[in-house]
Order: sequence, then structure tokens, then C-alpha cells
Amino acid sequence: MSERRVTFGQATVEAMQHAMRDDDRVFALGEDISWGGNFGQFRGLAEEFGPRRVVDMPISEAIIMAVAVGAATTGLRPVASMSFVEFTLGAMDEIVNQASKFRYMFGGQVSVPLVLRASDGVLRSSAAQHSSSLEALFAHMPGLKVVAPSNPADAKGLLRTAIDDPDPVVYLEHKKITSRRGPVPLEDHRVPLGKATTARYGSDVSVISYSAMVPTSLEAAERLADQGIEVEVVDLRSLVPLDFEAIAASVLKTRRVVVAHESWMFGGFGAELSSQIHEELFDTLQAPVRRVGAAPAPIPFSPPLEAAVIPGADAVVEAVLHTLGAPSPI
Amino acid sequence: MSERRVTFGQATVEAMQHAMRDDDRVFALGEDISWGGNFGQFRGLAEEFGPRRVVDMPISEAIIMAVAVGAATTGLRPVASMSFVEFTLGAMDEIVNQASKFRYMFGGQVSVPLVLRASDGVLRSSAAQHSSSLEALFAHMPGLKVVAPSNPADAKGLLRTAIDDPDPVVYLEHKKITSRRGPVPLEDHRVPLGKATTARYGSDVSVISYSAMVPTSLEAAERLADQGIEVEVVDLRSLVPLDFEAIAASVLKTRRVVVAHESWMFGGFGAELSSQIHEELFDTLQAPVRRVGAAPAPIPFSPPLEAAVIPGADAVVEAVLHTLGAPSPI
Amino acid sequence: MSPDQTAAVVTEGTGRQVARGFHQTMVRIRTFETHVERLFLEGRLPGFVHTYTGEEAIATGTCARLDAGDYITSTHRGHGHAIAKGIGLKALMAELYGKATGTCRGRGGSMHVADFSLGMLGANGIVGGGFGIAAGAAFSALYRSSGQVAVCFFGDGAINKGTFHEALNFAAVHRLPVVYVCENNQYAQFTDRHRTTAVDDLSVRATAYGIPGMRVDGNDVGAVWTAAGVAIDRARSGGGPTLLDMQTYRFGGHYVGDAEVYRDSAEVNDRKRLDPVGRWEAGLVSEGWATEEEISAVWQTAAAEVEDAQLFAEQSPDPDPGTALDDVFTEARR
Amino acid sequence: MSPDQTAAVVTEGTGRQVARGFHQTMVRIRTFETHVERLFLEGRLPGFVHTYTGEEAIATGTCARLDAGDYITSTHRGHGHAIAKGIGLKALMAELYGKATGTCRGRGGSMHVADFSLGMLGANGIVGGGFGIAAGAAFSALYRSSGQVAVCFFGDGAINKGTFHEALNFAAVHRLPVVYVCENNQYAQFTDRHRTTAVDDLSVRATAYGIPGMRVDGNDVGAVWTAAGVAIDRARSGGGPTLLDMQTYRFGGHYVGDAEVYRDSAEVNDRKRLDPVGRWEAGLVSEGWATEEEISAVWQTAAAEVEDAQLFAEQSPDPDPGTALDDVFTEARR
Ligand SMILES: Cc1ncc(C[n+]2csc(CCOP(=O)(O)OP(=O)(O)O)c2C)c(N)n1
Ligand SMILES: Cc1ncc(C[n+]2csc(CCOP(=O)(O)OP(=O)(O)O)c2C)c(N)n1
Ligand SMILES: [Mg+2]
Ligand SMILES: [Mg+2]
Repeated sequence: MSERRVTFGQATVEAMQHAMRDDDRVFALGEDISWGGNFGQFRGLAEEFGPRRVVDMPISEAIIMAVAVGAATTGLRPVASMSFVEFTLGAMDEIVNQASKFRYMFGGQVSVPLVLRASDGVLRSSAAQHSSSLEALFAHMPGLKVVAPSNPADAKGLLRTAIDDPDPVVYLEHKKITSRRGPVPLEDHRVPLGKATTARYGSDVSVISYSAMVPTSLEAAERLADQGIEVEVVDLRSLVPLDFEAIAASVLKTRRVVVAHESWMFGGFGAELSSQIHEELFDTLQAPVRRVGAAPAPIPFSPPLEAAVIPGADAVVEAVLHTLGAPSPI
Repeated sequence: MSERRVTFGQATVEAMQHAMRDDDRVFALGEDISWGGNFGQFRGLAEEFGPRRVVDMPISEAIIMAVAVGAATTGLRPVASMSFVEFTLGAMDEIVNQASKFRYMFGGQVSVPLVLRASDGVLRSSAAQHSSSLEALFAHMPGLKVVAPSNPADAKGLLRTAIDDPDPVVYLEHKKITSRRGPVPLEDHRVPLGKATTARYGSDVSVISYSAMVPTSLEAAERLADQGIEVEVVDLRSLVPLDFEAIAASVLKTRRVVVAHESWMFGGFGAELSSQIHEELFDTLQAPVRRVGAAPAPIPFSPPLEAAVIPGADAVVEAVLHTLGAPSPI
Repeated sequence: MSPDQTAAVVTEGTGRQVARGFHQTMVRIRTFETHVERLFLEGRLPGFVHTYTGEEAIATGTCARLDAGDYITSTHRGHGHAIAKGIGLKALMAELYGKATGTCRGRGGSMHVADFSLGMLGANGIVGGGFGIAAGAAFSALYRSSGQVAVCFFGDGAINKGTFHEALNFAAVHRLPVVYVCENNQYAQFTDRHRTTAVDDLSVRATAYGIPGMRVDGNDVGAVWTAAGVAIDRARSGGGPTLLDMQTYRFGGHYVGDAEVYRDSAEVNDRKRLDPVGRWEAGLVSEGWATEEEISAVWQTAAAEVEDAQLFAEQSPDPDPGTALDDVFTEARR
Repeated sequence: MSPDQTAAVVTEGTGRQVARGFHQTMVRIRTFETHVERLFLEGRLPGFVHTYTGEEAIATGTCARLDAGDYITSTHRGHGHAIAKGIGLKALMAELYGKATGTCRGRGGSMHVADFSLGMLGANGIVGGGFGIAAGAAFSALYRSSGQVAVCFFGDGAINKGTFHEALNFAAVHRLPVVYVCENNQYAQFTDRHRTTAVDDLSVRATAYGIPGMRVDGNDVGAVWTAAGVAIDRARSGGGPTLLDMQTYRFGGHYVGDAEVYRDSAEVNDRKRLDPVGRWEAGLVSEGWATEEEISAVWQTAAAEVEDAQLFAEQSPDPDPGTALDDVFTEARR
């Protein structure tokens, strides 16, 4: 397969192109998407596929999701853009009470093959209503699959697979990495849901992460390598289904674990990871699993405040050192 | 203080009466509440306080919460009824993007003294859209306080305190226990937010729980006592703020822990509890913390299926035995 | 009680057969609901149920205008829609019993009856849940050039949900083949609609979307049939959505067991005089399209069918608890 | 560019002073926004900003009708509302810089400017977020018999949010003292409103709630002042809500930096000829209510004030990172 370096956002466009060329049932709907979307995640699709398949929606988040549910259960494969992930809060009834429950509560007679794309995370002081990461909400809801790629190649491969998938998939694209470049296969490319990958090998401590926190963890790992500490970084890619086998394989090797995400630590997805690791690998662990996540506050606008709330590479370094019993550097 | 036995629902009515008599700023709004609400949680209030203070709202959940925010930030103290907790999903933008963030994102210039009352949990085969428990969603959101009483006296005392509180409080009342009776002080009565209580003393295993899972855990404890196992049941009452001191005190004694709730285990609030306990008390623990929660499926209608998804006393017994290293009885 | 009015059974485009068909459907719904009410009060049914008694003309007259491939979305009060769209009484009753033979294999119950193969996209426990789903189904029909139409049934209480507004605007912009049918039974749970809704004539809300709106006597199945026909034809031929405000009244409580403290029996009795079934029967007889004996026979047939359905449901097995986690996702099924 | 039309500055109930006051407010907003645009492009401001340039007449004419104790809710495009409701340029600018001296102590930024002590209940980053909050503030005013009125500013895109419908219905049922002012600038982000909205005249949506609705020339501050006056008086005197569709146009992009590929410069230039500031100035001069020199002086004063504000903001301290967790809840503050 030939690869080029393209941005994460462009990689998702390619996934859409492959899917839409292959299958006329696939269409996109969302606000302003024929103009490319707020982060270029839909760029060029309107030109290629026209307004029938790239549908600019009114500012009506609830109905964007409900239309997706109605279309998905009557033969189509919608990809619904929610733009900023906070806007999903205006469509939670449709996402949770409808999309996630339809298959089960109707006794398996119908599938809901839709993808919900949303941009999450902190980028450039967007303040409290445009900076959150809400994967913990989605992951808690049976019936939703949740993916959060960390790099352009996975962005392409996971989106392609999510569109193929018969069930509702919440596809989270972090704003900070949407413009980052990386090698991406030119061809149609699929990454299976529910399969983690090892972003860096190491034997001392496992850092379990996903989305934008993977590059941050890699940065921390580089810094720790200078101190002679070899960190293994596991990129979950999918939160639901969760590849616990991959986590366990790494933990069995390192016996020390940090789980890291940008969203709030309290009640975050890291708590699920930490709990499962403790439950399943208690005797293996040399130290309790350490969590890295945002401090419990809405995301502030001021850059120094934002940096104080959101975890960066420092926080990962500190957590790794903590699991090693080293005194905190701060 | 004189006590009588009244239902949980009636106890909440009393709390409303005390608050509304004391303070004209307190009013209630919600669908059909002048008729008492779906579970009698507002019974008699319309008769005493009239339509000015007991406001029957259109079926417009988003605006119920938004009106509460607008009223709370301009001098009133709304108590908003969301009826079934699933209906909050239609008002998540108002709850999370507005109510929870206002104080912080506006720099502390305003408080949002509102109470969101919602009935959660499983009662009598109400199926997927009327049986969930969503405390994990609320607890993850900085700026929301979350309480979930387990008995009528706490129901009264916590609601009273929640109404007094200057911040948004999500008050979760489990449908199964709303009609249960217990001793309740006749007088005005307050239970502080953020204070757990010990529902049963024991030295072998701590069961950390809240809401309807407390009576279930007590039932399990009785059964285990017959086997000579003494379980301590900690009733958190508040999830945010969380009384970790009380948890730690119990765990330091028993060194074995089960956390139990009715909502889905995966990504549930129990994961936060389990993580914190492992992080803080790793060396104390004789066994990993065991979680009890619903299996990952929307709640089914059929009674035998419902029972297969929702944890009961059996599940708590099994989990306790598991922490003791005993072979599972099932 | 004999009805106050006789419905005119002679309507353009119907005849004796069609008119008798309406009667049969209405009687089947009425009989099913009356029976279900008794079963619930006897403690035979899990959950809770909302019956359609008094509102039968709406589902009957509307669904009679739909093709088998057309879609409907339904509500918490969905048994009538299910029957009118063709779900068999056995599968319906079994679902109410939570049995493995129910339309949703016992997973859904009364509030989530569905049969997607019949275009019945589900009763829905979320008030207003159908607005956007119907729009989505209609969008899908247009996208696939399938010629299908979607009908969204909803209540007078649901009209105040934001989803009403979002869906009707979207449907109007895209001229979707969808019809919004308000079953205006004057109450939302315990609350008189006038206490929570700013306008009396709900069809004026069509103005906000530049689409046609019309008030209809929802207790006259012929009038329903006529109005629904116009709207459905318009939808199918590219004319876009319509809003119909169908006036009706529920004879029973909001749910079975409702003490009904919020309305007095004088009002209820008064409104019962406009019984859609009785009015239609009077019309059939006065037109000479059915005899009293034929009408009795319809009731007897329906009663037998409902009893059969009960027997079927009661003899059906519960779902296997071992399957409780099946069908959360598509691949996992044993 | 001189404007195509001259606005009639003589309006019932105003006079020279009031008319000149409008001018001053509009010029302060225009000058602030123009300056902010430059500061943003120079990379001095964090986040992103949406400017109000071209729409100044709406906030100016409307807020001139409000008392200090009255409420407004604002949008992502909130600087103009903030200024018109009395927020000082220093505190406003400092907030845009994220400084400790800002209206929200740097926590909010451009999209969350607020001053509750001035009845400015916040710019809001959620489109449609203000509909219900304004209704709640109006409910509160009625409950407290305070005589206050609330005005909700929102965009032509926001009108399709479900919250519009829920709020207007509720407000109409309770005859709340609230006015809904649509700043109809023809676009929602990059999308022409006609592509996503079923009706052209947005004021017809009032019909759905049985309340008055009116289309207004939103680039004529006198017309705004008149229409807002009628609506605010009605609200204050118990007549309930009003919906105003104020026609306007934003001169700049959706946000500063927007490439504006979705509209051509011919259109933009054409609409700029209806500049609300220029039209008003032409009116002032032709009426003899202001000389060219006086008008220049207003611009100079505003420019100096805005530069002062910039200086103030740049010299202000950042918030202390040690306070990052303060004010999540009310009690926790150091
Ligand atoms: C979103 C939501 N809010 C509230 C409810 C509770 N509820 C169930 S039925 C009902 C009344 C519905 O009234 P209407 O739409 O008129 O239908 P009807 O029952 O009269 O047929 C309410 C409030 C619900 N199920 N969903
Ligand atoms: C709920 C929500 N959906 C989408 C957005 C993204 N967004 C920000 S501004 C905007 C357009 C708003 O258009 P309009 O209401 O006309 O206001 P204008 O920008 O024209 O002043 C959109 C879609 C948002 N902030 N909130
Ligand atoms: Mg009704
Ligand atoms: Mg606009």
C-alpha cells in the first residue's frame, strides 16, 4: 500500500470518499458540512457527491440525530456531524434513548448503522462550551460503540470501519490533532473496532491512552526515556468494544500502569480502565494504577488557567514516576 | 425530634413544604406536578402553594431546565421536576452546558441555586426508556452536585439541604423506594451534602452503595450474616461531593470492598469509587475491589430478562464472597 | 349509549367494503384495548399500559391510506397504530406479556411495540420521539426514490417538544413525504392542553413552516380518511409535509389505573357521546351498509380473536434469561 | 462609502439627544469590533471572536429601551449586546484577553462575556441557549412582581433550534415579559438561511404561539427603537411576548479569519450600503442634529476609549493558575 503524509482531517475525508463511492446508502448530514465543516472534516465531499448526499442541516442537533436514526433504520447509512461534541448534549435523547436502544428494545429486528462524528477536546482557548471531551458519557451507554483515534492512519481506518459497522458508532476526533499530519494509506483502509495498538514499546510502565492523549503520552515517554524509564504506550483506539486483552498483555509485562485522557478524571473513562485493571490484575500490579485527567472544573478560557486544568505531558510524567514510587518532581 | 413512618415520596413533599414555607423564592416546576407528579413527589403542594409556585410545564424538558437556570440566576430557587431521569437526556444541554458551567465560566459572579429532581431506576418492567440510572453522567460534570438518598429520612433531609444549596444539585429518587416507608422527623430536617452514613456496621467486608442499592445491600448483608460474614454497608447519600473519608474509614477496617449500584457497571460511578479506593488504599486491600452493577444492555421489559440485567441481593452476596476469596455460589 | 351524531359513511373514494373495513379495524382496536385494560387490572401484564380507546378512528382512517411499505412512527399509546398498520394481535399481545413470541421478543412491552417489516417504526416511550424519526424515514424514502410516505402520530402534549419544531422545519425545507398527525385528545397526562399550549387550534402551527395545516374531526373515521388521504397524496407526489390536528378524546385514563382526578365524569360522558365506533356504526346502519347483526358479528369475531391472542400470549414462553445480553449490538446473538 | 439610504432620525419619542446617543453607542461598538478584529489577526487574543459589525443598530436601539434592571441574553456574537447593556470597554476587552480584570475574570472569553449586575445574563456559545434562560428571567420578574423585562437576542440560524419553540410557547402561555429579537443577518455560519429555514419572514413564527410578530429594518436604529419600544412596553404591561425579525447583515466573516467562500463580495458590498452607522449619520446631518465635526469627534472619542481598553487589558494580569479550581461551586473560593 502506498502512503503519503496527510492531516487527520483529510484522512477522515478520504474514509468518507471511499465509503460514499462504494455504497450509495452512505450520506453525510450536519451543519455547514457542504462548506467542509468547522475543521475541514468534510472538505470536498459536497463537490464530489452533491447536496443529495452531503446535507446541510438547520441548527437542530436533536433532529440531525433523529433523522439519522430514521434513515439508518430504513435502509441508509448516515454519517451525522455534530461539530463540537458539546452540541451532542442537545441531542442526547436521540443518541441514548433512541439510537443506542433501538436494536435491543425492539428485539433485534433492526440495526442502527449510523456514525456520529464529533470534535472534542481543547484547542486554543475555546472555553467551557467548546473544549470538553465526553467519551465517558457515551461509553457508559450500552448499544453505542465509541472510537477515538490518535493519528491520521487510524482516523481513516476507524472511520471507514465505523461506517461499515451495523451499529451506532460515536467517532470522536480531537480538535488539537485534526490538523496534524501523518502517514496514511492512499487506498481504502480499515482498522477493526475493538483493537488497541501499541504506540511505543517499553518495559517499565504502561500508559493506556487514546485520542490526543496518545501523542502527549509519547512526548512524556520520550522525556522519561532520557531518565532511563521505558514507557509502553497503548493506544486503545476503541473504547467500546474495549480491547482488554491488549491492556492485560502490556500490564503483565510492566506491572505498573497509568491511564491517561484529557477529559475530567472524576468519573472519567479512566476510572473504568483503572477498575478493570485492578480487578483482573491485582496480584500483578506493583503499584496502584494512576489516573491522569482534567481537574474537576469546566474548561476555562484563559490560557494559563486552561493549562492548569488540562493534563499535559508533565502530568503523564508525574504519574509514571508516581507508579515507580519516585518522589514527585513537582 | 418526633418521628413518624412516612414514605420516601411523602418525605420529599415535607422537605418541599418546609422550604417553600420558609422562603418565597422557592418554587417547583415540571410536568403535571400540580397533580402530584408521577410518583406523588409533589402531592399537596399545589393545594398549599397555588399555581404561582407549583408550575405545570408543557412537555418541554429543555425549557424546564433553562427556565430554572434563568430563574435561579435572577433571584429565585427553582426545584425542577424531570419526572423519569431519562427525560433529562432531552435537557442535557441546559443541565451541562448551562447550569453546571455558569458559575465557573462567568467568573464566579453568579450562583445557580437549582434542584433537578428525577426518578431513576427499575420499577415493575418499565423497559428501556423508563428504567435507567444515569448518575454517572451527572457526577462526571464539574459544577453539578449529585445526591441519591436511600431512605425517607435522608430523602427529606437531603432535599431540604439541596434546596438551600447555592449550586445546582441533581437529586435522584429511585422509583422502587419512593413508596417505601421509614421513620422521618416531623420537623424541618437537614442532612448535609457530602456526608456518608453507615447503614450497617460490620468488620469483614465494606459494601459502598447509595440509593435503592442500599436496602438491597442490607438484604445481602443479612443473608451473609447467617453465614457468619459481617458486612459493613456505607450509604454514600451524596456522590458529589464524595465523602471519601467515610469510605476510607470503613475500608481501613475491613480491607475488602464491594461497590454496588443499579446502573450499568461499565463506566458507572462504581468505577470512580473503585479507582479511588485502589489508588488511596492499595496496600490496605486484601483483595481487589469488586463492582456490582447492571450488565451492559438497555433495560428489557420482560421480568426475567430485567432480573438478568439488574443486580439484586444475589449479586451483592456473590461479590462479597468473591472478595473473601470464597468460591462463587453460582 | 348511542352516539350523538351519525358519521357520514359515504365519502368520496370509499364504498361499502371500505367503510365496513374501517369498522372492523376500529372494533378490533377497541376490543383489544378493552381486554388489555382488564388483563392489566387483573395483574396479568407487567409494566404499564396506555390505551387508545376513543381514538380508534385516527389510526384506522390514516393507516387505511398507507401502503404496506409506508412508515409510521407511534407513541406510548401505540396499540391502535400497531393494529391499524397490520401487526397481528397475537404478536402484539405476546409483547404486552413480555413473551418471547412478542413483536420485540418481550424486550419492549407496551411502549415499544414495533414491526419494521410492516413499516411500524416503533411505539416510543419518549414523548415527541417520533418527529425526527419520521422525518428521517421520509428523507430515506426520498433519497431512495422509493415513493414511500411516513406518518408521524403524536399527541397534543407532544406538540410543545422542541423536536416538533426542528422536525417540521427540516421536513418543510426538504419537502419530505411525511404527514404529522396530532391525536389531540385534549390532555397530556393529567394536564388540560390549554394550560400548557399557547394556541387552541394546533394546525396553525403549520404556518411557521409554510406548510398546510388542517383541523379534522378525529372521531369521524371518514373525515380522517379524507384528510389523511389529501395529505398522504400530497406527500407522495412531492408536495411536502402536512400538519393535521385531529380532535379526539381518550375514554380511559392516561394509563390504566389512572384515578382521573383531573377531569370530571360529566365531561367524559359528554365526550363519549362522540364515540368514533358508535358514530360509524350508526352511519353504516342508516346507509344500509351493515345490519345490526353484521355489526354484532364484527364484535364477536374481534372478541374471539383477542381471546385467542391472550391464550397465545399466556402459553408462550418467557424469553430465556441467557439471552439477556443478545442484540445490544448486531453481531452478538446466540 | 456613503450609504444608500438616510435613516429618519426624527422618531416619535426621541429627540436630538437620544438620536445622538444612538450614534455614540453604535460608534463605540463599531470601533470596538474593528479594533478587536485587528487584535485577533495580530495574534493578541486567545480563542476566536465573532464580531457584530453591521448589526449595531439592533443592540443599540433595543437596549436603549431597557432599564438598568432589565435583562438580556446574548449569543456567541455578544460584544455589541454587552456594550449596549452597559458593560465597560475595559472589562470587556480584558475578558477577550482572558485577563483577571475581565468581566468573567478571564474564565469566559469572547463567547461568555457577562455582567449579571447589569442584567447581561451572558453571551452564550450554544446557539439557542438564551431562549429559555430569557424566559426564566422573565418568569422570575413576573414571580417577583419586579416589573423587569427580558430581551433575548438570537440569530436567524438559532430560530430552528427546538428551544425556540419550547421557550416561545411557554412564554406565551404565561404572558411573560420577554421580547425575542432575531438578528437576522441572513447567514448561520456559512449557510444562507433560506437553505435551512422553511419560511422567509421569520416573524410569522409568532403565529404558532398566538403572539405578535413583526419584521423590522434592523439597520435603522430608529426603526429598531420604535419596534422594540412597542414590544418592551407590551411585555412590561402584561401583554406578553413579542417576536421581532430584525433584518440585518454582518459585514465581516462569521468569525474573524473566516475566508467567506460562501458569499460573494458583490453581495457584501451591496449590503454594506445599508450600513446602520452611516445611515444614521446621514440622518443626523440632514436633520441638523449633528455636524460632520461632531460626528468625527464621536469616532475619535470611541477610538481613544478602545485604545485605553486595549492598554488596560494588556497591562492586566493573567488569572493566577492557583485559582483554576475556584468557583466551580459557590463555597470554594480563595
Ligand atoms: C420526553 C418525555 N417527557 C415526559 C414524558 C411523560 N409522559 C408520558 S405520556 C405524557 C403525556 C403525553 O401527552 P400527549 O402527547 O397529549 O399524548 P396522550 O397521552 O394524550 O396520547 C407524558 C408527559 C415522556 N414519556 N417523555
Ligand atoms: C447548539 C449549537 N450548534 C451549533 C453551533 C455552531 N455555531 C456557532 S455560531 C453558528 C451559526 C449561528 O447562526 P445565527 O444564529 O444566525 O447567528 P449569527 O452567527 O449569524 O449571528 C453555529 C452553527 C453552536 N455554537 N451551538
Ligand atoms: Mg393528549
Ligand atoms: Mg445569522
